[in-house]
Amino acid sequence: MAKTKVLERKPLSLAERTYLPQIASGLKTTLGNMLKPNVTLQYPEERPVIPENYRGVPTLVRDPEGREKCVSCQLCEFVCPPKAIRITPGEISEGSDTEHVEKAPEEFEINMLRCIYCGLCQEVCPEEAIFLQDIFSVSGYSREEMINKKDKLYELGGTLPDRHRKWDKKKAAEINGPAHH
Amino acid sequence: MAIKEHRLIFKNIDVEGYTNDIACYEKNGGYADLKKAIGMKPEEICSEVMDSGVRGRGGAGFPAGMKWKFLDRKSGKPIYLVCNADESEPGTFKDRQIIHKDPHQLIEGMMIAAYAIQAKLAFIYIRGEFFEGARILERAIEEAREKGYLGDDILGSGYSCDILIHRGAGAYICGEETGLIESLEGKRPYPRIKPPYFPAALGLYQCPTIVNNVETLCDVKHVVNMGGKAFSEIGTPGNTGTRIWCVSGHVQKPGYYEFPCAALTLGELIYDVCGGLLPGRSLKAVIPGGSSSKVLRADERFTGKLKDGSEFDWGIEDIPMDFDSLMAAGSMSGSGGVIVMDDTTDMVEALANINSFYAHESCGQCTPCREGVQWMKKVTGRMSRGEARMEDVELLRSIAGQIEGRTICAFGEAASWPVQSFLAKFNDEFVAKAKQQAERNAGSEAPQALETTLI
Amino acid sequence: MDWIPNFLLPFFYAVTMIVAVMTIAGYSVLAERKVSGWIQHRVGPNRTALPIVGSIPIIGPFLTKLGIFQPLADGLKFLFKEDIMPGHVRKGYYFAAPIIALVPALTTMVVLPFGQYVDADGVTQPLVLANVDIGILFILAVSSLGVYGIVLAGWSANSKYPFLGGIRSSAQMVSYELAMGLSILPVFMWAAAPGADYGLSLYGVVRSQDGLWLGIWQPISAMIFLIAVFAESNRLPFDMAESETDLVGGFHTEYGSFKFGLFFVAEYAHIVIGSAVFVLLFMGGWNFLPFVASPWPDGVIGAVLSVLWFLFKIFAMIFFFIWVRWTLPRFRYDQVMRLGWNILLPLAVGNLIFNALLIAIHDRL
Amino acid sequence: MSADAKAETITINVDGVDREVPKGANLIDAIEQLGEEIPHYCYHPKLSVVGNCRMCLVELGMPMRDRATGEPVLDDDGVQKIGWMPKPGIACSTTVAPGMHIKTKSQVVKDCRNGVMEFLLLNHPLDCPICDQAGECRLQEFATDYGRGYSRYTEAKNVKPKRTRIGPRIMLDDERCILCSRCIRFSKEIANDDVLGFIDRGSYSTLTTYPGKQLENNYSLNTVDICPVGALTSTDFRFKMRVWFLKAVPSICTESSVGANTEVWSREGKIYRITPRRNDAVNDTWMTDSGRALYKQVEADNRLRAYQVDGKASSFDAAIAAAIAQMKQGKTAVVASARASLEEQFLLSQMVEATAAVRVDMVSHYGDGDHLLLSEDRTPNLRGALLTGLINDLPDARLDGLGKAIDAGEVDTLFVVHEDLAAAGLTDAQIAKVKVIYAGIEENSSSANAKVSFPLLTVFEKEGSFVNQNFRVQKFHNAIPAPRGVVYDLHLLETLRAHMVGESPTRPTVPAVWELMAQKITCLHGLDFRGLGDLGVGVDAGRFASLPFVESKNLKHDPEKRSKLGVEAGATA
Repeated sequence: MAKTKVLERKPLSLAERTYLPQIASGLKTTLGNMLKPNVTLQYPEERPVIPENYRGVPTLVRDPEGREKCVSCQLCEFVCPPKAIRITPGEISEGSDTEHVEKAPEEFEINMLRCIYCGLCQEVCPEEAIFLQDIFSVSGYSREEMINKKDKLYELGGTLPDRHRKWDKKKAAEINGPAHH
Repeated sequence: MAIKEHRLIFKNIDVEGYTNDIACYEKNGGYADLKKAIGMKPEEICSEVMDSGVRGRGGAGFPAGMKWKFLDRKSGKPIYLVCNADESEPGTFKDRQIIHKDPHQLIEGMMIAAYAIQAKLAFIYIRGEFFEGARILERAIEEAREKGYLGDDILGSGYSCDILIHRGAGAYICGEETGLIESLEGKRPYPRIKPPYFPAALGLYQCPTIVNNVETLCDVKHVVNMGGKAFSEIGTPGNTGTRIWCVSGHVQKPGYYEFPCAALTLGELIYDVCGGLLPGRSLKAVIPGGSSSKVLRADERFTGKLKDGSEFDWGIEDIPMDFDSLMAAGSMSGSGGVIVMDDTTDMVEALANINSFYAHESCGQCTPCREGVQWMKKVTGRMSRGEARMEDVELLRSIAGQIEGRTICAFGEAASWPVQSFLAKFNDEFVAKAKQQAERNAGSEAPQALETTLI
Repeated sequence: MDWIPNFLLPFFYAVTMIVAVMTIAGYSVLAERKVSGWIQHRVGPNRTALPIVGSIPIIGPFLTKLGIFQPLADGLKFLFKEDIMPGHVRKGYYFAAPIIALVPALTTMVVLPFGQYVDADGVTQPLVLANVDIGILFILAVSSLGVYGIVLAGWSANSKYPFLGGIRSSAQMVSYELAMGLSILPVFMWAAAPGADYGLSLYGVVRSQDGLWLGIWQPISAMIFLIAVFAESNRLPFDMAESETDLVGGFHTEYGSFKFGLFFVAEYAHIVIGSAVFVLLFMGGWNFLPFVASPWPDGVIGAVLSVLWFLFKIFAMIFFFIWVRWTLPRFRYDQVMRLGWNILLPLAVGNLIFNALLIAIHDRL
Repeated sequence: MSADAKAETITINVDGVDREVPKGANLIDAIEQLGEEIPHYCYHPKLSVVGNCRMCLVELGMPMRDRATGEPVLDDDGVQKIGWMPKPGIACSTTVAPGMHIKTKSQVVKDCRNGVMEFLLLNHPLDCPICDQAGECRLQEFATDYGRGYSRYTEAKNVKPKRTRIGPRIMLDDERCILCSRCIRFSKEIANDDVLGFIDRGSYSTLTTYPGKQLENNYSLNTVDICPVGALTSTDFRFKMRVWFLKAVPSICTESSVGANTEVWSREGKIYRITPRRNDAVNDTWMTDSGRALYKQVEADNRLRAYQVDGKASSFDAAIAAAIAQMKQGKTAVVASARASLEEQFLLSQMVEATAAVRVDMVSHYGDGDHLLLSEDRTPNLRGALLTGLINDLPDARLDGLGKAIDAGEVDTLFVVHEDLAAAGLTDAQIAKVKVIYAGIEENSSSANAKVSFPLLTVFEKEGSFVNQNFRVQKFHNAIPAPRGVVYDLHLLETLRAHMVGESPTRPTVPAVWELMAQKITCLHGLDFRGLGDLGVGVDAGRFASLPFVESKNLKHDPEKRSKLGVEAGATA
């Protein structure tokens, strides 16, 4: 049984029972607050400082050479809790510059009406192609408009530095040929 | 030269005026033993060989008589004899001498063995690089066939057997019994899994097959010549007959020397027979049985118990040169290729050299050898290029441990034993090198460990 | 041709008055939003700009920042929003309710004096549409009609939350009406002493506060009246009728667009009228300061100054309304009832008796 | 598993626990039957053993016996000592032996697996994001179990050819290949098309085809299935969808009377691929490439999608009414199909009764067999038609008999299921002479001339069962939803039957039809739909033994044994 301890309440004094002094002090507090400076931002003109690792709108990024990084592995589609991502995988045709990557999304859609900004897609992406960046306001006049297509996603995402350059290494190895013996 | 060579197989070799044609061979008593053998029952020859205790000269040292005994004679399938002349172990060059200088001795030995096991057909699987050897053998076989020593109805006995020469395409792994058989069948020389593919039961074309080394087969001729009992009296019990030691490396007089087993110690071989090291040099290490055997360090003591119960305490120069003593010292006599290294040798470079040989020769069939040996080569190669990291020594040890005993054939051991023994015996040298290089490369763009994560 | 002063002029005055009150109501909405913002460290409306005025350099942006044009925009919005009518409401009452809510609020201003004019003869005249002698009774009577609008709105909406809001509102109105009425009796007992020119006239009350303000002389009455005005105008901490945390939107849950706007305006009109009455009764009306003679000169200028001063006091009261809103939390309903019946009513009665005794003693002396 | 194999079990000791395993089984298979798994790559139950991946290393031991006397060697506690082999051995080349002891969880075994795993991953590219195998990749699976989580390998990985087209349907990525040689062995041993092999040596070993040849036999896609990694991928399925989105539904291949067991992989009503399902009595683990492409009929251009009356789209009810009105005029002949399921054929036979049909015909579809998994009879259910009594003899390729009957005016109305009348030998004049009611999947000459057309469903859109060349009844399931507005075939047939006899139609389910069938068809006594199981049940078909079936000997079918069919069927049940 839970132990209970009854606390004796201090009886209120007459002045306290009228509540008037309290009201007065409350009024003082609010008035004091009124005279303090504002904390708000004038939003469209003033922009908040977005912290790093902020989880804004998910976007697709390109590598420093402007190539698309996504290889449409569909892991984000798989992991996405609200099923906001929809990918149609496609093949990079032979003879293209990025032929050795083989795979790229034909269609890539993120439904911003469904997205919950959880960031799992970014976390799961093996190619570091999808990032939740600093865009925090999205709006549109129709549902269709709220579905970000591949072009839009790349436009929003821009280019991010790439530490790994995995595919460059691969290409270099292919050009230099097998290091036989 | 304090110790006299006892030449049995090499009796005529290097003798002035001795040529490799059949006339010369017959003049020196050649094919008499074949005639004698034809007069015997096959089982008698087998038991003579058993009595002689002759052990395989190819590397493993397995008693030849025992091997013949395992032969599956009841299957009704034809029996094949294969001579393994794919001599490719670094440091070994004895079979080539026999083939070049006394091919008929081999042919005679082979015919005796074929008769003993009642083989339908005999093959000589000769290393691809031995162009000349193959030519000589072909001529010799032709000569022998003309004389009726092989082919149909040998010497009127009613037994027929022919010898075919098969030239390998040049791969170390073809020296492995089952790999050799696969190659002989015309496939890639991928060693077979044992069980179930023991050659004595399921060998060439899934028929019972005996694969013997060139030297072993020559020994068979001498067993028949002198009788198994007499043969077994050469050397010590369990280590019978003579052995040809192919000494290479930093000695004054490298070459091949034939001695009875245990007739001399390693020290005597190096200093007395081969004239010692170059002036001003001291002994650092010896690989006593081809590159795949474990290295012996010059300044270590070898102690332990022999099979007969006697204890021993040897320096490197005291090790008797025979199968069991070298085994007891932690190495093996292998194919008899003694590689001597003096104090100018960089052990890291030496190991890198050995590793690149094995990486080049791995057949690629089973995973540990295919990937592991290549990796070891890359690590030691990096160390010798001056890009070592501190963890490389441990890494090498770990890789070798992951290969040993987990492969289809003995190649895994052959490749991992040198690494393990080099690291065990010269750990300080490896660690010092790694440390020195790691410190020098610190801060530079040297490859970092754990850079890549999987998936 | 006496229809001009008899008919047209009062009409003109009335329209002016309505425009003034409505404008003040509208701008008190802005004031509410602005002051709310300041108290919460925010800015408040500062975006709405008029096409031409807004683009005047310096002044335009300044006004825009003040949100001056915001009430206009709000009003337009209310006007032009789609007028949605839920299907389940009782239509006639539903339409009538907002009107009934607004009309009393506007009607009361008829008797509100808002300044004085000393004419050339030195005769002081009140500035008022109808200078009736029973001004305060008129106000008490008419302004309590406003509750019908709310009750009707709650009932006609045919939906449980509005209904609860309406019921609450009516109970609350009844509870505080008593204390309110009782609280101002002492004021008039003092102000309309026997022999005074005006009985229950608001002008008379103001006149009587030439020196001493009744708020100082009758603090208990002032306090009870103030609380009652809060309760009557459904302002926090007494906005039980709306109470969006427990009743969604209270009586106007089902209302939208202009009908809602009417309720909105009515509420602020109530605040304006309430403030005006309080200023008249307890804060000396357009008198300058307690114990200080009004410095208004004679003539039109003096009249304007008195009106402005009166307006200033009203604005101060409106500010006070807003200030209280962000200071005190909403009462629980039982607390509202307890305060009304158990505290304010006995207090008002006690105050009345006390003052009656005091007057009796004063008169004997 | 046959009954006598079940009887013969031996006891082996796995990780200290005695377990019963079938005698003569491979150790990996035996352990798998115990519900555990020894990881392996190169081993495949239907291929020869090479033991090259070294993933299945386990510790092996036998109870010790004295060499000389043969007496068991006992330890101090009187328990027979176990002679553990000094080195771990591969389970795949080991056959279970009585008393055998194995350790699958010891530290040594774990070390072995970790080591092999690390080696396998050394030169394996980080292609998982673009690799079609991801999700069903043995390398991924065992890497999570035995992998290190990071790589100690800092050197450059081997570079080998990628994206090599080694056949019309196969793409090869050599970097991913772990050289298990399953594909080589399959091509050689099963498909008899020895075109694959390794070139180069050691770590540089590369899988390739024989110069100038391609892996183009009709079984090439099986190499994709058995490839434990993503080295071999199907060009048809390549990059289409990740496997973890796909739902696999057991089905039966309709390509021929072999009736290969399959799995149909779909996502959101779209089929992406068909793979074989193991059934040792039918197809082992293989199927034909051509059978895998059959899903394309679902979205084929010539698919019949709507009910039609006189060539105009109409509602189901209207089409039924038109068909009934036509059939009630009498002299109806039925052209049944061996492509319909057993249940549909049964309901069709009921309908034949109800309409008092003048005659029932069927058309045969024969082609060349490949003596493996493509039989001469290209219909999946000819034997079903025999079982249900729709036909009593093997059909001809042409409807000559029907043609004569039409010429003689014996037939007014033709109810055709699936078949193309023109292709089956009826002349235009003959077709014009009768009113055709067509039910089928495709538009063809029958539908073009039909008075009423009913769209039918593909095998992927319904459930039911087929009877294969060995009289094995096998069921298939609904993989994807039927096209909008199209009713199940059974429902259509039942509605027609009921309207003919004036009953009110029910909506028959497959199990309900089976209840009826089991009563009416002797061969099916005692069976129900659920009881067929995933692998099907052989039925006694002795009374059809004398019919000259066209199938020649193939993987699991031997016409010589036909007389013994009944016995065999009993055993496999």
